[in-house]
Amino acid sequence: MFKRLLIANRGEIAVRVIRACREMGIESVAVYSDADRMSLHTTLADRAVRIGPSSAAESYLSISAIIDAARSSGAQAVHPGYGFLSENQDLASACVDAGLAFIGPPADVISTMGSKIVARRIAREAGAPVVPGETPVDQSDQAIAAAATAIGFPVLIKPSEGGGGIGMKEGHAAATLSAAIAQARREAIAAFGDGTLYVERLIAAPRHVEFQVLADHHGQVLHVFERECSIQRRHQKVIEETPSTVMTPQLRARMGAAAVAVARAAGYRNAGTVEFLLEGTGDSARYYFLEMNTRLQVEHPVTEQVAGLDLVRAQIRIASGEPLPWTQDALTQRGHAIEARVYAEDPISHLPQAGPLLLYREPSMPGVRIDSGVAEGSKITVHYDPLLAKLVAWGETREIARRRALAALRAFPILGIKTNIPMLVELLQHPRFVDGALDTRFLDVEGASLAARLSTGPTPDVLAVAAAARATTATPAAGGASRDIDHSSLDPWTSLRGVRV
Amino acid sequence: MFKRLLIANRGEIAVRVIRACREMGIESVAVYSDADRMSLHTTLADRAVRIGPSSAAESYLSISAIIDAARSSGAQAVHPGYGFLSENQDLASACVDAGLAFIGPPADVISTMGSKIVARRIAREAGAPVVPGETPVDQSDQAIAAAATAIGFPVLIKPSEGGGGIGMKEGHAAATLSAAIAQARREAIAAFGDGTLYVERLIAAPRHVEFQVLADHHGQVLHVFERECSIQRRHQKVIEETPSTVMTPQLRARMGAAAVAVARAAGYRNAGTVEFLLEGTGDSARYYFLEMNTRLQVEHPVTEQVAGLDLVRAQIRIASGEPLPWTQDALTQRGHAIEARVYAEDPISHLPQAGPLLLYREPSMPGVRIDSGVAEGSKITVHYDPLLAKLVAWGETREIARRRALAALRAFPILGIKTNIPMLVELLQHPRFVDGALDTRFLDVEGASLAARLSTGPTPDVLAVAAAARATTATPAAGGASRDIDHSSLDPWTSLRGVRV
Amino acid sequence: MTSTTRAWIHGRLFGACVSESAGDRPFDVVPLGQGRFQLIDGGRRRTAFAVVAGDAWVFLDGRVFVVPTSGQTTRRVSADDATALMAPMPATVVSIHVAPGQRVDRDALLITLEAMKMELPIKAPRAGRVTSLACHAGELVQPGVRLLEIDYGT
Amino acid sequence: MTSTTRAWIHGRLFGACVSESAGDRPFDVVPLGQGRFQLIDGGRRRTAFAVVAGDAWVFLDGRVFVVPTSGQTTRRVSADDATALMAPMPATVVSIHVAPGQRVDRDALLITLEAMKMELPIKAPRAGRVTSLACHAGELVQPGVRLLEIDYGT
Repeated sequence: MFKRLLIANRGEIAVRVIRACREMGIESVAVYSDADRMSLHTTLADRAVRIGPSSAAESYLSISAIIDAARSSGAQAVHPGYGFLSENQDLASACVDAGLAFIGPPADVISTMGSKIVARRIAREAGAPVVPGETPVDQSDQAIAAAATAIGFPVLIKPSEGGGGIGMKEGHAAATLSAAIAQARREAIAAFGDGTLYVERLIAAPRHVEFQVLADHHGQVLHVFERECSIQRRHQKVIEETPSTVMTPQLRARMGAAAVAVARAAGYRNAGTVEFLLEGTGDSARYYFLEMNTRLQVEHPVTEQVAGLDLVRAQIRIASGEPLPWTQDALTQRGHAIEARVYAEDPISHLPQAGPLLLYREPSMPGVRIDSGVAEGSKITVHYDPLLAKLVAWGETREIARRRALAALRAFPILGIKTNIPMLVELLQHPRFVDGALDTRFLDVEGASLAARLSTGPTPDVLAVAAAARATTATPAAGGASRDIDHSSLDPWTSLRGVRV
Repeated sequence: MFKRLLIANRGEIAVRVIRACREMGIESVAVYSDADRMSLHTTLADRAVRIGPSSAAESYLSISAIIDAARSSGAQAVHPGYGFLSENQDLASACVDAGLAFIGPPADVISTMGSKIVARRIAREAGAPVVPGETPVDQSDQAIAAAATAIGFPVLIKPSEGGGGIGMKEGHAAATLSAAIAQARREAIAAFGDGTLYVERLIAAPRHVEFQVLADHHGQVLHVFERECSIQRRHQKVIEETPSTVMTPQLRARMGAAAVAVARAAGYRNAGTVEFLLEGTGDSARYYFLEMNTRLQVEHPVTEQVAGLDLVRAQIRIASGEPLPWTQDALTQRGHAIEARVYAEDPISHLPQAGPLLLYREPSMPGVRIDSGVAEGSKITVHYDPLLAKLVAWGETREIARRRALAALRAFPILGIKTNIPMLVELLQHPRFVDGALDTRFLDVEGASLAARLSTGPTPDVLAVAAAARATTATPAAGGASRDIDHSSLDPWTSLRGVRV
Repeated sequence: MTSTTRAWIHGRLFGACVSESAGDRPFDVVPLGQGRFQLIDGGRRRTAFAVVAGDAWVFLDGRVFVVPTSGQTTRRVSADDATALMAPMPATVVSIHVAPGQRVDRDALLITLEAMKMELPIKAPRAGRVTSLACHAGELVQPGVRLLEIDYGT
Repeated sequence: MTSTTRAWIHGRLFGACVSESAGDRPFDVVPLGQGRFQLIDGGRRRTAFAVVAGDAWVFLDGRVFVVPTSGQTTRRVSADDATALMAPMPATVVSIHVAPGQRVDRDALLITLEAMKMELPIKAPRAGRVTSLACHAGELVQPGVRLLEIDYGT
């Protein structure tokens, strides 16, 4: 096992890996930019190395800075976390060149699965269904319309080289397709300098269901069940859960086997996730391979809570050459877990927020786990993504987990910057969420009604608390102890002393 | 299901029940003495009723005050927690008389199992072994010696009416027994006004292993596996865990069946615990019924973490008349859980401590659960027992759980009063604990060496932090934010400005 | 309708004008230290959290409110004409889509900012004419500073 | 041997005399707010917690130390002759086992107190003669107040 491990990341995932190292007796080395000089992950690690200025491009995205830090600190392994360089094959290669273990798949597998086209081919050859589609060789409007008709309407027309939803147009009939083709082509040229279009079947209201896989260096590949991540806004996941409310044992077995087959075909190692779109319900639901994420997912804790294992520990053990300690049959699901991502963002406008956490108190209650990268007094900056913490509630049933998540969010005060907690509280009570009737358009459809519920102003009880805070606290901004009333600061409240009401 | 439930207790267990109520949609009613006017349990409940002055005898031990509070608040059920009136049959009767559901067994069962002699008889008749022993009718020295010889040496001679270890004497051979008999008789008369002696076989180095049982009102009785609680000081448990390190599937099945048989024979309802002494290891280990606790145990969370269910929720559901939602075969154990009790006590002298929690920060990390009755700023008083919090670590294996508990205790700062955390940290690293080589005399034998490891003074690193605290914090006592240095308060540290070293 | 919200705080009764109807019983608010407050409303108890940093931030039942020092009106969540033309947070100007003198419709895209890996569009709150620009592409802009001026009257 | 412990605090170097050997490199102590401190010792980082309430309380690696204001000696854990005759906490006097004038051996039980459901024995730290009693059975006594006087010289 490694003696010292460097974490090439920041925030909650760096803290998560540091904690795993501590439990395993491995010394942890954090890296930090100037903005993170005293951030939680920097202060919690056993050692820490500065890797550059605040800009991510010059710090957390700098392969040379990461490798230098690993060398100078005497680390034997590098954990990339998620985001940043976690799916960058050059970091994986550079680690190997420097004699460091990269905690993830080999560089060529990252490269292979990073190409959507190659990944799709591998999946199809491994027997995993993909969304029917093609890039017509003949890119004339007629040929594209013919391809659409062959695939079957409705279809999605999108730039072949694209991503992020840009230039994606729906087509619902051959007769009305030419406008969509023209617009998609125009946007493809504008955004990517290439007007080549791809046509695929439009899955109207799919669920996002992904399978966690683990592969060791001894030939064992297994899956650790599914996660449903249909609640997302612009491809940013907000709520994840496991099991999926539409999963059946038979469907799970088929999809799990498909995920394992894809990982095997790709020569996968370590932890990864095979994402599917799921259409329909029950044993006959159709699933389509979407892509493979060659790293730990943000939402890995729901799997850990329900499967009763530690994925980060498993990653480190796999990377050190140990065989997986489980067989597929030994893995079981127990209960239900729901993760709510707490973002520093306005709950209505969804604009990211920066500022100090004047008050930040994590709820502590049975069945609730908080993975966080901040503490009271932390300053949230504009430099990195706005994820503050992940609240994971486990329960014997989905309904218990849901109520527990709700109770925990209502006991998770964060003041000083706005967070999406008020939106999460409404979301967890939405009738469709309660029923588990989810699809990836949930927030597109329901977002406005959720926001409307948040647009009311402070009620009298809130004003009473505000007045009490003003009246009693000398330095409340720092969460200090209450003091005697400063009678000079009672404005705007008027003393009604002697007036009984 | 109940609409409103009163919790006849305080501290962490009251908080635990309030949280369960909140998740179940039941309104919670706290009761409080004057000392607890703004304690955590009082402030967290939906409603709260004052039941008397700070003295427990006039508040938490007053049946009439509890019943009055339940009546005036419109509660439909009373949860007694543990300690206080939880095993008092008069509270159970008074609840029934007042038309309130008592969340526990019927009054007559409390009474029956509260008598050690009757409980022992019920256990024996139900087929559960008891420690061989008797109260000789002829109380002459000769008859007692004969009884001891018949039982088999070593024996324990103790007052028939006694308790709490008073007047207990060991006897190792018939020839040397008369001095022990005389001394035990003298102490029995002095302490209880009755010199009648009881002779039983001395179990030299037993483990304390108890089984959780659940019984509904529809005839189902099941057990939720064992807890080992051998780490105790003067019958006060300090560390509990499940599974027990000596348990085998075969032994568990036998002991579990014995626990269920005792509960059935007693007409038991709701959650209870059957305590055994365990002698030896492996399938052939011998177990002896000790007593039955007719209430929730302090250490119930280790069972919850490993069995994946909620015992407080189960208690409330049983009391409301619902059948148990599980069968014995559906219950499974997963992983290992260790509970460390955090007491307000000097870690060396074990004297209970009173004072303010100037700083109190619960660790938050995967696999760690904190059940607590206090918050930063709480004042610990002399009126009640010194349990502050329970730290429960779960892991895939015992070793992972142990390391996790250790990491969590090292990240659980409590300042302002002394706690036993430093002792727990040493205990969890003791080679015998690491090996699971436990018995109920563990702390008697190892306590001194643990204390010796704590008697060293502050090291230079600690002094450096103390100096920094003095130099930087205006109101650190309240955990306030750091301020600029107050240069007038730097004593005793001398500024070495300009001196590079 | 303007009425008075009343609360007992440290044994003294306080009142404040609020622009909605309040109950006829005062709240009891007990400071518990560390920014925790017990709010008692009739028999019902809740725990709130609050800090004062210029405005008062209050957390209650999973909602957060920013109560301005004036106390009598609450901060609007929707942007008004002035704040609509400011960066909501420190951000980088990616591109400017208008020029001085240009007429713009309501919701026209004026400026694109980037912060925290997200693009933030600055749109015209109402129709008008751009009179001046106060930023340039690539500039790091701070919240509270107007990025451009629009004359809505013409 | 007396030596100096040194630490960088807020960019200034401080030193204190301690009665054991200290390393030859100063610690770097960075206040993080809310009583949290980063302690950097060579390359190794640890998080400590501390508050000052007269004495400084410090939590580090699961141990707690009370560093008195004088800073140069640490509070002894074992009771000295004076504090041995005081209640360690507010407590009720259950019984008094000695009378003025009585000679007592070392460890003789003098007074039994009760607090938090536990009996607390007050024992003689050394042999001596009881000169006076300053409490009576049933009295609630406070810490820091001598319960009786013993003359150890006779």
